[in-house]
Amino acid sequence: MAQLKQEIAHLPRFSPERLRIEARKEQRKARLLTLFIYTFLIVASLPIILGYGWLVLNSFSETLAYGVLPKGWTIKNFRFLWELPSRYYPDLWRTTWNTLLLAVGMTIIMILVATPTAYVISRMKFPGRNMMLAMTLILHSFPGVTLLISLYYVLRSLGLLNSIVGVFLVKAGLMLPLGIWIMKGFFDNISWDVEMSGLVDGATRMQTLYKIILPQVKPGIAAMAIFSFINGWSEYIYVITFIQKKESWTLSSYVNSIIGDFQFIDYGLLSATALFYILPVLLFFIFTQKYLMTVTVGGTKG
Amino acid sequence: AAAQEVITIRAWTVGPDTPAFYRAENLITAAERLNHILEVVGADIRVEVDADFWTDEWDSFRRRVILASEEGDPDVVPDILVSSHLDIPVWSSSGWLAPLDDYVQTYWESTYQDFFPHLWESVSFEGKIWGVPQDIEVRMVFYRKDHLRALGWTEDEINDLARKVEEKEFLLADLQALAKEMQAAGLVDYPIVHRPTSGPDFFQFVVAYGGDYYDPETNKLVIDKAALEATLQFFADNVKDGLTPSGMTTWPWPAVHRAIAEEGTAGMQITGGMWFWAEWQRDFGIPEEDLWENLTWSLIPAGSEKGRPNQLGHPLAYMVTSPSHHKDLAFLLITLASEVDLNTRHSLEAAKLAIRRSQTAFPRFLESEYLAEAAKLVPHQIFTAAHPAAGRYATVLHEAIGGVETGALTPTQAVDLVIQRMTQAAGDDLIIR
Amino acid sequence: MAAVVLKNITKAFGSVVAVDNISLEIPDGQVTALLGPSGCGKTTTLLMLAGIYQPTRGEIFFDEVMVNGIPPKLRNVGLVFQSYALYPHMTVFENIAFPLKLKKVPKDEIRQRVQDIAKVVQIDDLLQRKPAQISGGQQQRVALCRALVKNPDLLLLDEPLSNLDARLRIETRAEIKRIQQELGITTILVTHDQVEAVTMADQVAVMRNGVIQQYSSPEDLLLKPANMFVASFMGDPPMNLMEAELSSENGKSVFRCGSELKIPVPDAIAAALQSRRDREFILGVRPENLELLDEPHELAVPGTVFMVELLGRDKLVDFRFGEVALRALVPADVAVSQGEKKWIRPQAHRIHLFGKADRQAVPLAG
Amino acid sequence: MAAVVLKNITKAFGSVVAVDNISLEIPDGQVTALLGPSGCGKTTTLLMLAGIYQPTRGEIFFDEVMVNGIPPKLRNVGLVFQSYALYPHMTVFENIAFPLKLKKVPKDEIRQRVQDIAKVVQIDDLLQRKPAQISGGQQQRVALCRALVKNPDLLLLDEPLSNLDARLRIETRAEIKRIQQELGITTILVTHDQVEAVTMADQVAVMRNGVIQQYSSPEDLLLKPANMFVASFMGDPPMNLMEAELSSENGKSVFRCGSELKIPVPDAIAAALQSRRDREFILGVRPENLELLDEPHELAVPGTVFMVELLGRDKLVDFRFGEVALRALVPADVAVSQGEKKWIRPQAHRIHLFGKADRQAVPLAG
Amino acid sequence: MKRRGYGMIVLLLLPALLIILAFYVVPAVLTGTMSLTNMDHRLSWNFVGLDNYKAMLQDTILSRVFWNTLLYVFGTLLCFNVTFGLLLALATSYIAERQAERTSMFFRALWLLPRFTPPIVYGVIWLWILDPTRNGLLNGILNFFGGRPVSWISEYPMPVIILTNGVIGASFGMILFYSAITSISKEYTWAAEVDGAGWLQRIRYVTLPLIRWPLMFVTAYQTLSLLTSYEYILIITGGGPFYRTTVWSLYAYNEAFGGYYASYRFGYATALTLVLVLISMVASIIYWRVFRFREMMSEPKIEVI
Ligand SMILES: Nc1ncnc2c1ncn2[C@@H]1O[C@H](COP(=O)(O)OP(=O)(O)OP(=O)(O)O)[C@@H](O)[C@H]1O
Ligand SMILES: Nc1ncnc2c1ncn2[C@@H]1O[C@H](COP(=O)(O)OP(=O)(O)OP(=O)(O)O)[C@@H](O)[C@H]1O
Ligand SMILES: [Mg+2]
Ligand SMILES: [Mg+2]
Repeated sequence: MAQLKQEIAHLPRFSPERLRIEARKEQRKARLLTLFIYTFLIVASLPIILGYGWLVLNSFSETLAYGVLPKGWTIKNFRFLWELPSRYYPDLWRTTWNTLLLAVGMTIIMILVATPTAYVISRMKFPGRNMMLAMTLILHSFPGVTLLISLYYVLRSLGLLNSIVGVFLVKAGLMLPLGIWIMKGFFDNISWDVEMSGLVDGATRMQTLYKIILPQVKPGIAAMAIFSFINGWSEYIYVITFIQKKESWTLSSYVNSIIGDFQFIDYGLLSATALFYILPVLLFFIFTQKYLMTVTVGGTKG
Repeated sequence: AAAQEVITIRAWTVGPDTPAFYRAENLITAAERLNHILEVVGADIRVEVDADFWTDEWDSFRRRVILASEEGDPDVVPDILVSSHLDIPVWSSSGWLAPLDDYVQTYWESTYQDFFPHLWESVSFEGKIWGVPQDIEVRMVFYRKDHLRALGWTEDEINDLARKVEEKEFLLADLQALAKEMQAAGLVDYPIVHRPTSGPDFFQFVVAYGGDYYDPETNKLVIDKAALEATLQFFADNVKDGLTPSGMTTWPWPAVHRAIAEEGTAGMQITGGMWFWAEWQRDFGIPEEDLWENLTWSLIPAGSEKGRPNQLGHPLAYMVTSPSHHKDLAFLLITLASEVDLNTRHSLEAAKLAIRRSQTAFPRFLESEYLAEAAKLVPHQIFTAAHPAAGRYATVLHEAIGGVETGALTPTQAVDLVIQRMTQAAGDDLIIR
Repeated sequence: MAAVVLKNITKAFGSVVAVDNISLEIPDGQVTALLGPSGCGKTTTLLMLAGIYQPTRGEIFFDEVMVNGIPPKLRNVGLVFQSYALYPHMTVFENIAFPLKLKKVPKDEIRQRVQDIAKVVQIDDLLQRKPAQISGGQQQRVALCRALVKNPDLLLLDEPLSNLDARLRIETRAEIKRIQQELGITTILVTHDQVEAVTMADQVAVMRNGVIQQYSSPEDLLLKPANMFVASFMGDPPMNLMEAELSSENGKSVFRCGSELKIPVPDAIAAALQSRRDREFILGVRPENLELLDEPHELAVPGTVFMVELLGRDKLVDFRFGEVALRALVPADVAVSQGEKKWIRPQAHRIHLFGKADRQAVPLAG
Repeated sequence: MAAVVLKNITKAFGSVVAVDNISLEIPDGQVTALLGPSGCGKTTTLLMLAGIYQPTRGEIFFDEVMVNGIPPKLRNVGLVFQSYALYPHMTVFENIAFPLKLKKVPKDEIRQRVQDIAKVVQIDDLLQRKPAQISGGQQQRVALCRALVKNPDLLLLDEPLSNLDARLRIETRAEIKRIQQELGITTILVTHDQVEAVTMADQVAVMRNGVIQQYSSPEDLLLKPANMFVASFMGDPPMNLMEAELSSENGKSVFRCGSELKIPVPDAIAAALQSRRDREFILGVRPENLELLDEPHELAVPGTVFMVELLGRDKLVDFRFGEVALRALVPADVAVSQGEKKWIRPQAHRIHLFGKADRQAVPLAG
Repeated sequence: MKRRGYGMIVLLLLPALLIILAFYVVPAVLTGTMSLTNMDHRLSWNFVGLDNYKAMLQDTILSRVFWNTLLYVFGTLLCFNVTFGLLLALATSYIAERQAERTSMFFRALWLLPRFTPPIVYGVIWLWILDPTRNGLLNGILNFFGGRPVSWISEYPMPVIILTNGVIGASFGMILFYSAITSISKEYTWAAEVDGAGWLQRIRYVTLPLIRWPLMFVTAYQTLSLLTSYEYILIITGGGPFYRTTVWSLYAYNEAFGGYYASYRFGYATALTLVLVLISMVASIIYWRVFRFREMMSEPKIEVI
């Protein structure tokens, strides 16, 4: 103790002068850091800002001079909202409806499948529990898109070709690993005491799941819903592969068709369609993003 | 009117170039005409066409056809398909198409005898006709006239270029020399550009260097090592001399079009297609006068004494699927859609050649100076091989060109690559010489 | 109400033995406390009684019925967690009503019963709030209501007071005690706080490392600790404990504690030890059982005051004898100050001795 | 070391005023406690001193230097959180070494200093463990080491003992006190536990709703509470408080408390109240200041024992007079049982009176 | 009792098991079988034994593709999906901490935008930015300053696909890291400040170690995602120039469907796919072990079912 006292005796002591100088230095450092961070964010985001800015400008202008500068304001690029680009396009609203069906269907399947699975993995005791989680990671290593042909055969034998249902089932299957990880993270964070309370209060395990656990993982379900909705909304390759009827098209096929074999360069129409396509998810996101920012992958903290 | 039975004929057609939409539209018009006749004769059936016009990519169109055909569901498989004649060997040998000889025979006198005879070759496979030629085009070289003028060429000299090419007075080496002049004069960024994507066009250079890619006798693909290497050397040299950008195979299509047609930052497009004329007007909004003012074209020049100048045609054809319940009607519609006036409006809109003799005398066709001019190249037409692996061959050749252009491969190595890949793909159906 | 019996209960989690072969008989209608330091297996025992954990070995009986394997919902126990474990998404009303809802009690009756029980603990004006909107003390009462509303046969309380501040703790202690007495529910109270155990329970089981150390009335825990652990665990401030060697000096028996302290042995104790062979013990005496005298006394030890600490209404007086410390607790108004010389006399019948090897209490007459 | 002065400090979070215009002078080298119920603004005050929160209004001085706006890293304070906030991914050694590492102290010196300080609190054999692998008490000492190792000018302790069990609490209390005294560091201790405040601090500031109620020595808090809140908050068991009307009966002054209790007024108090106009007060007397007599006495009130509760070494004896309860605390060995009749006598100089309206202490002579 | 309990587990797992069976197990078996055939556009099952695997050994392009894949996967992962995602999360949480919650949200939404955008549109945006003529953004800017247009895609093919994929990939890490960072107990932050840590030191010594689970998860999960992704490469470079950006999955895709005249070598393509599955599975097992993901599983406390 005495030694300790001696040791600390020669350390620099509290001095107003030093304090003031250092405080000023710290303040300058803090201001620089803030400046640096904003600069970083803005510079790093430039491609996105410019790219999407171009998209917006394009959609409201007649042409772009030098491909960059918009000339002549117009809303004619949005004419697809009230007329078909040609008679070979399916109805826009029907296509939109199909897209919605796909995205919502996939979201629902994800919730119905990933939630109970994650619950079991997170909170039930049974042999092979670790295996299950390991397996979800391994499942993710299946390159879904290159299994295209096999999936085609599977859907064919299930009689699900040419239906949105088939597509969203496949999509949900491929997103399952992510859904399980996200939901597991949320289930992990629920207090065991609360679930035990439910049991003691006379609930079965199933009842605790419905009445006590699920209401508490709503943010998780919301987060997962956002992920799957967005994923389903922008799906292209499965739609175009498993759905041959144009009536069952979704917006992605619509946009692809407008862009064509990269030979079509009506950027105005393209941008307008793309905007129309992005807007719903963007709105959806803005209203739900607070849930997205609560996603954890679980595990005990620390 | 009495109770009518309405028969729906479904057709899948493909652009993907948007001006080609009459491939679908003509069927619809044909149905209207047919219905008119049916009404006049008091028949109690009517025909309705449910037509699809694909503007997404070729590969997704083909995938769609293949998967639908494999599924074989008559509710999904269309009655009529429009696709490349190259698909005929593949699809017919899979049993997805109906042979059309009898039908063609039926309407021979009224219609089909009028078709240019050589077109039937392109739609035949193993002795049967599987398709009705729908259009045909010319693939040639486009030159910027303004640059030629800037190099001091007179109008006469410019107008004489096509002839010089045809008569082998202007070879690929001269084309390279011309490119270097443009380059030196600072007129262009890159004097020579070509299509970025794979396509049959590149076989033209093999022919230009005196080689061959297909042996119709044995129905086998041919790899002519010397001509192939010369072709690859040509592309390699262009890049080495800075005439072609080394990443040409990664350019987006619109950039190529703009460079040659709109801005003139390129001097020559050596894998041009005559239908570009339509796209440039319709999609890029360039007035036709400007095109006339700035562009001229020729055959692909010969590369060597042995070689020959040429242009390639890649016919598209109407096909009837084998599961179709209404093959007769489908074919009737195809026949009606191939009427001179209908096919001509397609030719005009999409800038394609005539497929019928009488078309060339058809007033509206004659009105088009462009079509008339382009049609002059027809005698030098070559076709893509009618072999199931021909598509693969085109892809491999394009790869090899990409390889030499980026410097990843020497022309010799590239030839080896082509041989290796084609041996894998075609097996015994390959002659290497 | 139910009498509960645990027979040779062991609970192991993998290689960790949380509860080690314990047997207990818990009488009907009384409060029994499980007392012990953190990690000693109290909660584990409780959760076995609730049916959440299955014992690894042994049997649990409710009123002579073996309940091993019977799921919690059939056991009719009420459980209050240390964390309260209120359902965060339900209002206070819904929380309390939950067990009744599961039993399909009619709505009107639920409302009536919830309101009645809420009135008892004075939270009837909070029923529409969510748990996050009420204070810790109120949450505690909600948890209690939820456990009581279904008329459980057995009430289990897991450290029910540890989250409350001193004042609330005292009030709630009385409250629980009152309700328990009124309803006469068999109650098991888990705590690490000896004051809580002693004031609330009719009998206390002291646990350590999964083993029961002593099971007796609160008084006996203080007055007759069965072993050194219980002796040291009970009492605040803690008992003075030191190694002591019985020897004799000038014909008198003394305990030699370290090099500087010699405590005279009262005759009764000397007599009781006569029959024992071992001479080395642990001697324990509680600070409140040390009297401070101003004058010498036959059974007293002289010492100089090392430090004085005021503990509310008492004073803790610290003496040092070499490495051995003796602390005495005296009323705050006793005048004593640092450096002063005092005579310290342990109350004879409050001296505890433990075997040096086995640390078990040495029986002393009386 | 530093003397700390808070001048009219206010801290508001949005519309919530957590700390409301407080002023304090904290002397150099001493221990000052901030005591108050949950949510009264203690932690907020502490965090302002550490520099983590900026005061909304007012100024903080360290040794006459205004430190508002100076970031925590320059203030050289040591802070021990209630939850300890040990970095879970670092070993004990790394936790303690962290502040030194940030100061770029050479490695050898770091090792030396960490070992020295760890030895002081006896955790030198735990240095390689992770926080999750040591007990709460040990974690607490690690947190203390981390705060002390950089030789802070000011040591801030936020409820440092609340997570410990009774026994550990007592030991750690002594430990902290000893270290503080030896190093002479100005220390501010935040607690809601009055025993902790009273035993450890040289002076105590009692807070409530962000306002300081009384700032004085621990003795004065108990003996001279400034208002009713302090009186009721301090002391365990809590002070008996009841409305009392000064009136006279048979020529003697009495306090009428409710309908059934009349407490005779000692003369000194009667004299002190003479000058006041108001007759209604709150009367307070601590349970330990009520004597139980077996016989009548002039200043005693007769009553029947309603309930007896054993609190360790004391007994709490509960009397009821209608709606008014009186609790007396007597040593455990005093014989008293339910239903017995006793005379209760408040110690005259331990009676507290508060104005009925303002709840401020009424000055009584002495 | 026990049996009834497992019944519930089976019931809850059933949907997932069915989906896994239908969309993973069966296709995997089919793919395995298909890889033993020379299936082409005719979709007929002609068994040719291990020919496809032998062909793979002779495929001279494949080694190039393999190295491309490694470069692409780890380049994108390390530069963007983890590192850049982390930087974004740190930067936006720094801003949010300083009462600019809305600005922070704006940037986060901005970075999620590419993820919401249909791939083709996203591709078109980049094709515009990188256009080799003056009509592109970059070349337009270069031109403004008098530079010659650069053919970005062919000159820097690998950086281009890493960048374009990374801009999308970063948002996944950003979301997970951001929520992990904001859920770190404030007391650790305060303790570090009092201990004398600046922002960077706090990140280095406190934040990063505390978000190690998300860091490891994103690393593992995104490795696998990248191994199997090719969509954006297909759109932006098509795998060129001359295979310089062809990754394994794109190669398999091209063998099956790609090109002006698709190859339709389904037998060979599925054999390639299967090898990719094996590679990814090995990767996922390695990650599972090395990152000790097992420790993310805490033992369930309730023993009744
Ligand atoms: N689910 C579990 N898995 C493994 N070990 C456990 C588990 N639950 C408890 N333990 C261990 O068993 C022992 C007893 O735990 P228990 O929770 O019963 O203690 P406790 O007496 O309630 O302690 P506290 O006062 O800290 O709540 C401890 O060592 C604990 O680490
Ligand atoms: N960041 C904050 N935002 C809003 N209100 C706050 C914040 N921090 C504290 N408060 C409020 O300020 C008041 C004082 O809080 P503080 O944490 O200082 O209390 P405390 O005395 O430390 O209480 P405890 O004993 O519960 O720790 C409380 O009402 C609290 O709800
Ligand atoms: Mg416990
Ligand atoms: Mg606090």
